[in-house]
Amino acid sequence: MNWSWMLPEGFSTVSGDIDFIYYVILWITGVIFVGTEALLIYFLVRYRHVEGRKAAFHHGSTRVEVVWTMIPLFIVIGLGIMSKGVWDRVKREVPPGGLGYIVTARQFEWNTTYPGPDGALGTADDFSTLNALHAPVGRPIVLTLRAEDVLHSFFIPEFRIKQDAVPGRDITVWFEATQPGEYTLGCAELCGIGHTTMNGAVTIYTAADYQAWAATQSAQ
Amino acid sequence: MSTTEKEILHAGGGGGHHEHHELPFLRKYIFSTDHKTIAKQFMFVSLFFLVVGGALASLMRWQLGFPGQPMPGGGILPDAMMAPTPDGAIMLPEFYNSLVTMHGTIMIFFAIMPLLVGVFGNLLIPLQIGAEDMAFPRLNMASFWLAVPAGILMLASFGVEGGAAGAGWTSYAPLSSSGEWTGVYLGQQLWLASLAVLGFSSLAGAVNYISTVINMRAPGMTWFRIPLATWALFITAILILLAMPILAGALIMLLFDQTIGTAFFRPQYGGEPLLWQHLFWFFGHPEVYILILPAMGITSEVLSNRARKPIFGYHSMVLAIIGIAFLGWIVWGHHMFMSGMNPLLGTSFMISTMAIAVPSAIKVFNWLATLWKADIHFDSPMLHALSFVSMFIIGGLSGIFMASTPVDMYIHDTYFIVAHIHYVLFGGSLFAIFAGITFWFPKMFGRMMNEPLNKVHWALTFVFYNLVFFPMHNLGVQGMMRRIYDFTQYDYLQPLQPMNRFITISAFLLVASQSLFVISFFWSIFKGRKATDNPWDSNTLEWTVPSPPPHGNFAEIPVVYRGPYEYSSPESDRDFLPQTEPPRGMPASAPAPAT
Amino acid sequence: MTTLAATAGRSPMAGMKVYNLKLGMWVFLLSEVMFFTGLIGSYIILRFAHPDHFAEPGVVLNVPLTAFNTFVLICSSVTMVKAFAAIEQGDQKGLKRWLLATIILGTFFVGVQVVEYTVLSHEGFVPMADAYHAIGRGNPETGPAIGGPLYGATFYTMTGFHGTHVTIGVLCLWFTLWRATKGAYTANSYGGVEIMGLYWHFVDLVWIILFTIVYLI
Amino acid sequence: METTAEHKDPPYFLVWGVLFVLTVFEVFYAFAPIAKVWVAVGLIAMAIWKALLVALYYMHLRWEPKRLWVMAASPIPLIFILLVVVLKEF
Repeated sequence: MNWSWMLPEGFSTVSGDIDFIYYVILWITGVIFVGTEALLIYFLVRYRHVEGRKAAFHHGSTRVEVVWTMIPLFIVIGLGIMSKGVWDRVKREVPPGGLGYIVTARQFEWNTTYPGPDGALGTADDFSTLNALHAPVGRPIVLTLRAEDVLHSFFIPEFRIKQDAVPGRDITVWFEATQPGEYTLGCAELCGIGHTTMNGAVTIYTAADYQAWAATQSAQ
Repeated sequence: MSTTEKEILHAGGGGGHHEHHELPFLRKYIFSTDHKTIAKQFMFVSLFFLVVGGALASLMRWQLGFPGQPMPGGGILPDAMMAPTPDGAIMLPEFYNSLVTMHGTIMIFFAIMPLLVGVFGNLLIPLQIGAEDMAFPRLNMASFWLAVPAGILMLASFGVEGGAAGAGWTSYAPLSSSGEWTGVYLGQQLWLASLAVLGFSSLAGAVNYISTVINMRAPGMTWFRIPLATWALFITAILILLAMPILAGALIMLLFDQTIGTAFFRPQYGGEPLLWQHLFWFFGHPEVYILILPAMGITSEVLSNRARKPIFGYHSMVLAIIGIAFLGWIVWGHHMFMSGMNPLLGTSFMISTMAIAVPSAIKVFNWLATLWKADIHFDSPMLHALSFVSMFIIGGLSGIFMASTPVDMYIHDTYFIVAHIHYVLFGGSLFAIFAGITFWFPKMFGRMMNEPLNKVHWALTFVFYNLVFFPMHNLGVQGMMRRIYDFTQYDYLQPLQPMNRFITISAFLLVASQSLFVISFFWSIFKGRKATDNPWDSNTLEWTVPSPPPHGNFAEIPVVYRGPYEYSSPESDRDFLPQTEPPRGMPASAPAPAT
Repeated sequence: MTTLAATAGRSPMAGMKVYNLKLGMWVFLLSEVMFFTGLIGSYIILRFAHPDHFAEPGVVLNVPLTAFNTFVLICSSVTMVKAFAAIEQGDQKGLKRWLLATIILGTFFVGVQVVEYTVLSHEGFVPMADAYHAIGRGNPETGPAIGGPLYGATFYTMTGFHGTHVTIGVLCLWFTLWRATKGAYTANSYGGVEIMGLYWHFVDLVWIILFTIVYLI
Repeated sequence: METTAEHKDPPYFLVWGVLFVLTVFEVFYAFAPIAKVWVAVGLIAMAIWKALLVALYYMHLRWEPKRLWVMAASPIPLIFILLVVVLKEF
């Protein structure tokens, strides 16, 4: 059994930043957790009922209250600022020069459409793959996420990317893989009876290998 | 008494019509307007639903612990739920989805919420503020008798064609908006209808609680002399009052989509799925605080009493409750970070969500400080209350991970969320409910509970509870999605099988150990030691009347002289000082201080 | 009456400084506000999201008829408040007369709404998404659909639920009238009439908003 | 009733007249040949005006204690929060 709190290794350009925030929060909350629970246990032992001892008649102290209002306030403000940067980078600053795909989710499959040799989507030489997503390493992949029936959620754990696909909307998601290999594509939003089977493989090639693969695909 | 007041008492509806002669059986036990009886009725019904919810969870855990393996005794369930095979019955995915949905719905709306609001709201509010009953006793009765049909509708949906609702307790449209996506038609409609009826029930309760607390306080019971349990229940009632109608509206629109085929949430006709999510969570997040605020109030009562020490910072505790309730209205978007919502909204919702950590932290620190230099008695109510505090710390801290939008991108819709919600609702609310039941049981039934049995029950629950839910954090960190019928479909989740099996076994033991509480509960009702008026040496008003209190509660309306938590006050030779005890040198007959 | 003993020493109007029944009705109305917020809010949001689903005022909906109906409801409000004023002065006869007038006006309002619904549905303006084919007022039987399914759905839901509230109000008015004939209300005991009025005026208030947002904008 | 003392004879019919006139004006204003946004603004303003008249005079809010005013107004912020936030979506 793996009781670890370490995240699995990340392979996208944003996973580093996201994991960093996670570990910062893990440390802060970890320290607070140990501190408060230890204090609680200490009080329980130290001030347990003993015959003839009367508790202190104490209603509280405004100074202390202010202190422990301010400390969490500053912590969360700090975390908020940290998070905002990464969030904007992932959700709002789509890098230029990316490779555009269309990913269409339907019960219970992922359908990816790739631009053909002309490099443009929506042309005759487009080709597509089912429950598989192939992409070159080191280049931003900009996905237009669509759903045909119900909500689905596009989830690549190794890239720390998750985004719901909403019918009637085109949602842009991007990622840039940092290492060739096989990764997992899953659906993270309950989408019906076959939800659990709605998974596929993400294959990341070197630029050259990708060209080769794309060529064979568009040839068919 | 002026004509105005006479008129008012007429107009005040039941304001307190006390037939002191014996009531016929039906009026006394079934269609009673006595808030204490209604509290008991709510308790029996919602404890029953707690058992149902636990059973559903166990079924779910079997599938997760032993994916695709035949379930012992599963054969007794109909083929629509379990596929019969030569070597036993295997759970069907559609049934698993129904289990996910119904476990959440039943636990939240039919177990935890009625236990906190229906039971303790009804029992405590009039007693703690010194009122003879609720402002509108008949409305109060209606509130219970609306909850019953709602529960029946919900359970009935298991038996109908297509099975029970299977779109999750959040019933996200479009999955829930038409049976074509799930194969569940009538089940989903019953789910919607049941919750709509339940909405009316909670509304009737809320109107009653709010009016009662505002208008029926005893002389001297100023706002800042109200015990924290009643404070929390009052604020909760306000949240219910304003949040439930939003859900009702959304439910009705979804019901129309389902039945007559309107297009509110059906994109193929131009509907907006995100509108459902916004309406649902605009209700749903206040709902989260409806489920935790009363628990905080109960904990404060028990903690201060069993620590024989005034609650630390009573005023900031009250302000924290109000602050949480207010912030609760502007954080709903943190359930929707990944929903395709405008990223700018994501940022603002992250800020407000982080902000809500502050009042929660204040409450935890105040509870800790209450124990400092205290005189702690480890009775079962106290053990449960302390468990609430320590578990709420975990639940609160794990919430910070999700509040941070980038981290949420990874852990959203994983078991990390499942762990968090159970640390708040089980480790939080349910432990507080146990604390409350064991603490006020003597007042409700006039007998003490079986203390040794309760202690054993507490110990087993605390251990197994943590063995079940703590590892779920790790599952989430490994990336295991929630609401997933068979995680072994994903290669990278294969290694998690042992841990899931471990959780499942612990879950069975957790459920089994609850039987001890059932035994202790019923044994104590009939065989428990007779309780005195004030077995816990408590200060608040409910302990100044007999256990159980008579119809009409107070022989005469009490007069309140001080706050509720004057424990170990030097002013008294005992270690407690009831709110009704006149200050030294002041005759009991003296007029009350101005309200 | 034991209540007097039980309540002695506490002003039963403590806190809000109004008697329980009135406070309760106001609290209940707050939740009604939120209910209609959900419905009207959804209408506004959907209309922003899909303007193409909606039509210019008067194209599909019959504004003159509804304007008249609005006037009827406003009249019912004034009759209701006169009923309250009457019993304030202990005028039993006036109370009953004005209550009856309110009942008639309220019933008339619902009647007109029923007529409106029938006509609209004959013109293809229905809540069902796949049956929606609004051809607009006075158009020939055929023609391109005006607006979209969201228009029908939101219109019937909002006005329908308001209509339900009016109907419930009329029933409660009958009950109030019946109690009035029994002499249940006097110059210093008229809580029932007052909260009846509060509910009725609230329903009127909601209609004022609905009429503007749904029919005129 | 503690309120009756202060309002012997409220102008019920006057309010009714104003409501009537406003309604008629609204209907014509709705079809006025001006920018749609101003039509909307004007209509909403008039609707709120009418709503206030009903609440203040027919529902007697004008003669009720201040704290009841506060309570009656309490949901209004929530209405704005919901609308403003959700409209940002579109």
